[in-house]
Amino acid sequence: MSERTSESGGSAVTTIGMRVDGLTVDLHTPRGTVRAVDGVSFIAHRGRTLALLGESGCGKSMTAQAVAGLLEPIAEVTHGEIDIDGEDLLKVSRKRRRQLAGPALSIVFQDALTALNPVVKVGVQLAEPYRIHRRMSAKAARAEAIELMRHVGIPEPESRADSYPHQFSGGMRQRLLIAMAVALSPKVLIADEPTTALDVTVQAQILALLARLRKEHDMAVILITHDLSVVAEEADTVAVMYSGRIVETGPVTEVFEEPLHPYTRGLLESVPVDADRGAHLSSIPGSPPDLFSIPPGCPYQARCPLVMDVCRTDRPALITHGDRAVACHAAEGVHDDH
Amino acid sequence: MTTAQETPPAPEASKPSWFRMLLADPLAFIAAIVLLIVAFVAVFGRSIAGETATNGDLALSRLAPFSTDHGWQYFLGGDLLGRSLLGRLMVATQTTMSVSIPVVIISLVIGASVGMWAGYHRGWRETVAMRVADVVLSFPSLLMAVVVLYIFSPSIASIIAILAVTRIPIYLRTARAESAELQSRLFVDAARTFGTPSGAIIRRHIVPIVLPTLLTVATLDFCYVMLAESSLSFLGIGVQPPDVSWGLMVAQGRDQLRTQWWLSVLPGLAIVITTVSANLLASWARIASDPGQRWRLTTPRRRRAARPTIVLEKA
Amino acid sequence: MLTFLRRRALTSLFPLLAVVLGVFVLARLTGNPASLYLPENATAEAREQFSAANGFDKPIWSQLLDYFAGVLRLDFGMSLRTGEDAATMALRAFPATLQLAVVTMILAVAVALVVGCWAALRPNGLADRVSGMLSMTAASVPDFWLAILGIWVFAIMLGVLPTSGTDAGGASWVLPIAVLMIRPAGVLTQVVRGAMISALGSPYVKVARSKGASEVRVVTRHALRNAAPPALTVAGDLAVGLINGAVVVESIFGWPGIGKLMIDAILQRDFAVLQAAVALTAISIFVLNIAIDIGYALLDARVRNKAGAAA
Amino acid sequence: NSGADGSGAASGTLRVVLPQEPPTLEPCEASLTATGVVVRSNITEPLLERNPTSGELEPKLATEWTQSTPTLWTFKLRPGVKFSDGSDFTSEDAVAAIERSANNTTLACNVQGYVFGDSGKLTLAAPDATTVTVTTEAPDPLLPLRVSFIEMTQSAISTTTKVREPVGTGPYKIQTWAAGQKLTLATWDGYWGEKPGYATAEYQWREEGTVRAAMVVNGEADVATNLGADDGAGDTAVQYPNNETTALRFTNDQAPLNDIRVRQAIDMLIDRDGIIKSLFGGLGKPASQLIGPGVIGYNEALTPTKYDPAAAKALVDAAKAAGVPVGTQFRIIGRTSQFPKIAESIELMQSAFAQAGLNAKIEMMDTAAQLKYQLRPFVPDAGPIALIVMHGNQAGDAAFTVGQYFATDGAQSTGGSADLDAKIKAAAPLTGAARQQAYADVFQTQTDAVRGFAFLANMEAVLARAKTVDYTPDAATGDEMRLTDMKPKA
Amino acid sequence: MTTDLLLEVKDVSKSFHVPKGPNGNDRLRALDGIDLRLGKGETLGLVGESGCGKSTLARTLMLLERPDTGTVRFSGVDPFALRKNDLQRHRRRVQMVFQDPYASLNPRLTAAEIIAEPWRTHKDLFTTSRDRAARVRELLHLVGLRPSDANRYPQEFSGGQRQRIGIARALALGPDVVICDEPVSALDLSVQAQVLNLLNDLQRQLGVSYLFISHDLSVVRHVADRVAVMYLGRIVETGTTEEVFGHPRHPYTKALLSAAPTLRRADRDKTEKILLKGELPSPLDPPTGCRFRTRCWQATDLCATPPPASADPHGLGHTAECHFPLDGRVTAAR
Ligand SMILES: Nc1ncnc2c1ncn2[C@@H]1O[C@H](COP(=O)(O)OP(=O)(O)OP(=O)(O)O)[C@@H](O)[C@H]1O
Ligand SMILES: Nc1ncnc2c1ncn2[C@@H]1O[C@H](COP(=O)(O)OP(=O)(O)OP(=O)(O)O)[C@@H](O)[C@H]1O
Ligand SMILES: [Mg+2]
Ligand SMILES: [Mg+2]
Ligand code: NI
Repeated sequence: MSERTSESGGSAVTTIGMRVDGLTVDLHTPRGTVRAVDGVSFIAHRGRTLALLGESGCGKSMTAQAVAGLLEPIAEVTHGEIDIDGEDLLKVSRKRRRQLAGPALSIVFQDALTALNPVVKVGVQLAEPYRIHRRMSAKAARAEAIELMRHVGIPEPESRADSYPHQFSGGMRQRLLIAMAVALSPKVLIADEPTTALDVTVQAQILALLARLRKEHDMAVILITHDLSVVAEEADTVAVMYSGRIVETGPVTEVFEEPLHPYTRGLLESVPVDADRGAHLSSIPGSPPDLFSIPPGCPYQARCPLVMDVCRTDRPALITHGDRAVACHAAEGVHDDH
Repeated sequence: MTTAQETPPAPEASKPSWFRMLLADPLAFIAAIVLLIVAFVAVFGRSIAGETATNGDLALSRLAPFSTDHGWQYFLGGDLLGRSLLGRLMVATQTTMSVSIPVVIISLVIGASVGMWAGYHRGWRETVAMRVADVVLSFPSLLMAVVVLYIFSPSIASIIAILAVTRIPIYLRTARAESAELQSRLFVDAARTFGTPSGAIIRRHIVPIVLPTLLTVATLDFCYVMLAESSLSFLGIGVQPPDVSWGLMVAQGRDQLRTQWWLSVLPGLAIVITTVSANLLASWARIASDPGQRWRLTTPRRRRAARPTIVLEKA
Repeated sequence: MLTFLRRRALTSLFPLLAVVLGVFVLARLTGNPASLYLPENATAEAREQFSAANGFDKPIWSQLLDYFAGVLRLDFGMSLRTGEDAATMALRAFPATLQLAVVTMILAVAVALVVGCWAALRPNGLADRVSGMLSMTAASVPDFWLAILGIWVFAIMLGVLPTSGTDAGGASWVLPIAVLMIRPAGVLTQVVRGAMISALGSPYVKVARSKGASEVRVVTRHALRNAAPPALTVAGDLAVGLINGAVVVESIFGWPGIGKLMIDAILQRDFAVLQAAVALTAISIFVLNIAIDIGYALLDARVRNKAGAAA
Repeated sequence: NSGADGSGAASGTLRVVLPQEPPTLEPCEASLTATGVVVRSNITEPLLERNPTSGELEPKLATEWTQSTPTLWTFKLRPGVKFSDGSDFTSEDAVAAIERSANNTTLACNVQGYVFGDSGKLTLAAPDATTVTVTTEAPDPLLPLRVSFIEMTQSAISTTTKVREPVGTGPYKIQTWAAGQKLTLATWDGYWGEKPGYATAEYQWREEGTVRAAMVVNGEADVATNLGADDGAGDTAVQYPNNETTALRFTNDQAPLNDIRVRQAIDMLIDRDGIIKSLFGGLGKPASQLIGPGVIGYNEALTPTKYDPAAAKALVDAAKAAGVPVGTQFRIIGRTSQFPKIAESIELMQSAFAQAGLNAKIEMMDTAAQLKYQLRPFVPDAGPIALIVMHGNQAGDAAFTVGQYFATDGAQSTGGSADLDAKIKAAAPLTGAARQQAYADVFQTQTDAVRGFAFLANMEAVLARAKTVDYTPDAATGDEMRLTDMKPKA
Repeated sequence: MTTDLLLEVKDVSKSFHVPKGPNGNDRLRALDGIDLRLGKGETLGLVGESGCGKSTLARTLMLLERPDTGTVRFSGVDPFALRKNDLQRHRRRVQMVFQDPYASLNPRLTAAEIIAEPWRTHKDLFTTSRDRAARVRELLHLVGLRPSDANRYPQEFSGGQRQRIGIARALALGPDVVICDEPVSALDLSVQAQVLNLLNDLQRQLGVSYLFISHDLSVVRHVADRVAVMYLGRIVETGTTEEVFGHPRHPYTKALLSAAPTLRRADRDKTEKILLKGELPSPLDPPTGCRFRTRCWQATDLCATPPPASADPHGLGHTAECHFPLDGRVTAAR
């Protein structure tokens, strides 16, 4: 891929926000060391949304935390490169890493209630990025924080700045978290399931907010979710993860219209559709493999309707084809047709 | 019909074994050995120690330690009555344990049952139980000790009774807090929907979950009880001779601290070593039984001291 | 907040009364103090006279009524032993213990915070292990023994501190406080360490790190305040426990406090003094509990809002 | 205040550390050790006082006293004596003081019961400013001795409540009393007698003997009393007899203690020399009777029983053969910290008893609980008991011992016999050598025929004394520590 | 539709005592005059935003909460009036599947013990342990688990498998009605389909009725015969699934439908999303009159007065509580 790339349909030229290459995370668990993220690579363009899609436990959050440098001690990044503006986040000094946290890269967590410090006023929490990175006075930072709150649509920000997180509703809390993350106009924003805990009406508000901020700040947004519909509506490109690996990537419209990987296809088919009420849904049998007993070959082999002998022995590589890429032995033929 | 699940069962064999996890923490391993020795001595000490532990020879009064001239029993020296200190320590182990263990068990059982009952039912039962616990906690336990020892004659049973009463609130509070939380859990609600009576719910669902926490508290409390018993001895209302406990030995030997230091230092050391071992083992058990913490015992040592964040330094 | 305090005060009033009542009844179970206060060969009439003079001959409920009637007039009765007003004696002894307890707790908390945080930053690291062992040992040494050892080492062998008493200024505080604080400091260190470890693992700490906050900032601004409540609870219990510890330290160091007054009153069956002293400590425990609740509320706004909730 | 430099004496302050704070300084409570040791002869003074060494009564505020009739005693007061507030000491004051201490039952002073308990009401008069007459209901040869226990106070002093801080005629007056911390006495100019060696005296109190000793060793105090041998007074230690005798008192009517062979055996099983040497660190002498030498009535002929386990075993076996249930359990009751190493001493005895086939159980109690066993009315149905008693005869006359401990109905007696009661009664009115002889006989009879006691030791204690102080403790030091006897060393 | 009425809920209200809110109010009205009916073999879907009272209603039906006012009748009997044996017999008829498959199973019990737990209270159902073991095996098979799973602990199962255990437990007493409180919202898409299929199959086999609670519109649409939409403790719209989804009459229902993301971007691009203003009001002080008026785009002053009783203009059992009910055709017009 080139430094500059053109969007599938349009002609707009976009800048690369972040490039992740071969990211591998090992977990040192009591039962032994396992690979939770296995050679994940993707590129996030500024002003665009990249969706990381996958079922619970497939390693989405682990990837996000590895990128943000927030892994638990149990986890260790063993390979990979995370490149933002020519700097490899995994190689820079601890101090430099801190300097980049905020202006270059920031993250929004799934559970807004626990991600906000329960005992610190939200105004103070929102002011922190300015205090840390711009060394502003408490007063000036507070003013910025209030501006920020207004920016994300919190009514009466002056008085609400002195409230505590529990005094906000779930949607408001999520707005606060997002506000904190975009405070320093980061180049890359990782949003780890920002709406999973929210109601549909609130989810719609938050997603709209994210989209607005993305445009205003020209951020590369990495949206982590397991909701196909959200991906369909919000993302430009999608990377489908399964068992710690990316099994398929591509522009959302194309991937959803014509999924190449049987897993993606399975997922799309299990969505209940209005038409056939009460009908048998087609579902993916079984559940994802335990990290400790990932079979050799393709991790999806046990659930795959197209499983072949080669799937049990050889691990399919992620093969790029134009905008899209897929890791499946059975899809290789499809690729050729494509 | 829907398809049966294909997931292979979790490999049992790869679950970390307790013994391996114990080996992984050398301090806890040593602590376990120490406690085993203490337990052994508590059971068999009296017979091993022999005559010299109970019948002294005034000629050997205040014999200095670390010499085997008078037999191994006198390796740690002799006390004022010329009894072997080592033997006394061994005999005292039994008394010390037969005070502290029953205290811990009694207060655990009473405190835990009341606490779980109060926490499960909430409402006035909870309020009353907590206020009673407050009363016991703000009561001068020494007064209680004097009263009990006045009304009943001073005996190990009375000491156990006093100490147990003063420790009940500790378990009561913990058990209440945990069961108040558990009673709102869904699986308890589920049991309610079958019409299960509250006693059965507490037995089946609350007890098994609260117990591990309570046992950890109990281990830590063990240390407190030994100290409290020695404080009672300091005031002269603890274990009564000819019974002997570590606490009593420390208390009686304090006058000789400057001349025959071993009379109080060695039993004091016994208390410290035992309680530190119990604490070490308890904190190990807490980690080992918590799936979220277990990695500390199973990850290679090199990684354990790592910072909570993974930040790779410039090579 | 105010309704909360009022509520808390009301629910705590019951234990307060129960303690005073309990002490009254229990004390009387320890027998008539006539033989302690009358000469060895006092006659039966003298004994009866003594009992009547002090009201010990009345049924216990009537004694109790008299007592509470007195308490309402702030009259706690006379000391059998010194003939002084019992409340005066208790109030006179109280400040010494209070000062000792306050300084002890402040120092213990300070030590625990520093050591606990330090240990929590690298769980299972060398610092953690060493401080863990030390704090466990500290928590398991008998205090009276430590007191005598301290006198021997620091006063006699090294000659740097006075053996006891209160008149050598700051130096007289060193040993009593060191002895008193060692157990609370040990226990608290462990609590702070545990609470800090869990606070440091929570999502908001991750968020703070993701904002580029330094370790110091993460610990002081974010983790510590969240780790404080459990430490506060335990510190409260330990402070209550200091009353018991004070007995030993006060009698060894000749510190004129309420712990010593109380144990003397118990041993001398000086009921009025005992009751006054217990009432005073119960009130201070009551105040302490409320202070802890206020501390909770200050530390954590969630508690403030829950304030009015049913207990 | 002088700290660790030990220059207390030079500044004219004597620092004394006591085991406990005086609960009150009320003079009529001076027979309480904690009060008397501070008050007596320092703040207030009696009319006359007993020389602890010679046993003779010596003049103090009275210059002479005579028994005008068998029931009338006349005391001549020292002229020119003033109270520390400047007022004169007159016969009216003396009458009021004696009346208050000896006759006043509302106040129930300790002295009243202790010294005057069995001597009926006194009738007092003050014929002139320097004369006091005392009329007794029955002839009382001991009246002057009894009066020596009464501290003189002002006539204006309350007769209904006790005073905490009295005004007396002694060399010192109370300067400050910071309750719980320190009591300071200061000399005053108008004292009638010899000027004391120190301008001020400071009392402090520490419960632990080791701490008291450490304070003297460390230069924080000049004198510390009531130390044990192990308390570490080092070269500041001075040994002194403290007037106390320890013993086991038997309930003579309860099996197995109702058999005199068993009681004799117990007596033989006490290793007095061993206890004194190994436990008391050499402090004390084996005792043969309940009083020490120097007290009127002390029987020189009695000797401490020899430790003889074999003979004791033989006695026990003999008793057993005669059908005595020697295996029945009896209790050894002791009072916690009554004297140093009491628990260890009892333990040693108990183990010796066990080896001889007796079954003893140790019970240590606090003072209040133990007193129920020591004083009448005794705990009913308490079973066989060997109670550890410690008796101090401060008055120096056996009358103060035998009536209480040996008479069948004595306040602290659980034995006795009709014969012994008669002898005790007969001895009371006697004087001089006859008195000595009669009481010596009482002790002999008690030991031979009744044996309600097994005596342990005439106790001694250690006093720590800074090098700068010149003072020799005597038998009375524990009860009455005269500051005037203490002088700075040159 | 409701030929054989099994469950009837009339005007049920429930409020909780809570800490005082900003307005000094300490009664939280979780349910406010709920009316519901459930027929035999029918599935009633209940949708609504978080906190609107869905679980409270479920818990009330399970007798875990006692309503303040109103009546609940199962086959004409008020279960709250039942005592002892009658009550136990009633409990067998109504069972519940819980929202959270992780929290609703005791981690210390094996799957078999969990499924057999109801019989420890209802001892007369299976008297011998052999019978019980056999029935546990049957139930395991019924919900698509293997007999060998019987002795495994909940944490050894995946979320979907756990939910199957929960369902098996609910079936252990042979109920007529199963109340499913968000049975699939904690599950992944691929697993969700498995569980929905299972519930569907069971209904066909056993003829049970479901009260199916969910906040996921597509799921409700898939399983329910009739739908009730709940907002702030009230049912604002009911009707057959086709009616409600096809022609929503309450503005809230419409907003809900429009806010839900769909897979078909093509559809989406045509219809504009209705982005509601503001948040769900606090149930501590709900708006007067129509509860939705604070967020409704067509609210007028009239809406501050209580909304009219549900009207059913087309006689299709499609009711909505609104002053200005939307015409079914409005959707197409927009
Ligand atoms: N502390 C841990 N110990 C053991 N395994 C862990 C730990 N933390 C995460 N894992 C495992 O790592 C894998 C990846 O987890 P991750 O949190 O990235 O999943 P996710 O895709 O974000 O899932 P979700 O959608 O549920 O958030 C999971 O299989 C999880 O079980
Ligand atoms: N025991 C209780 N005490 C106080 N308030 C309660 C209690 N139970 C529920 N509530 C409140 O009642 C309201 C309705 O709660 P309920 O759990 O029924 O909502 P729900 O619709 O099930 O929400 P969700 O979709 O989040 O499960 C909420 O505001 C909740 O806070
Ligand atoms: Mg995640
Ligand atoms: Mg719910
Ligand atoms: Ni099927």
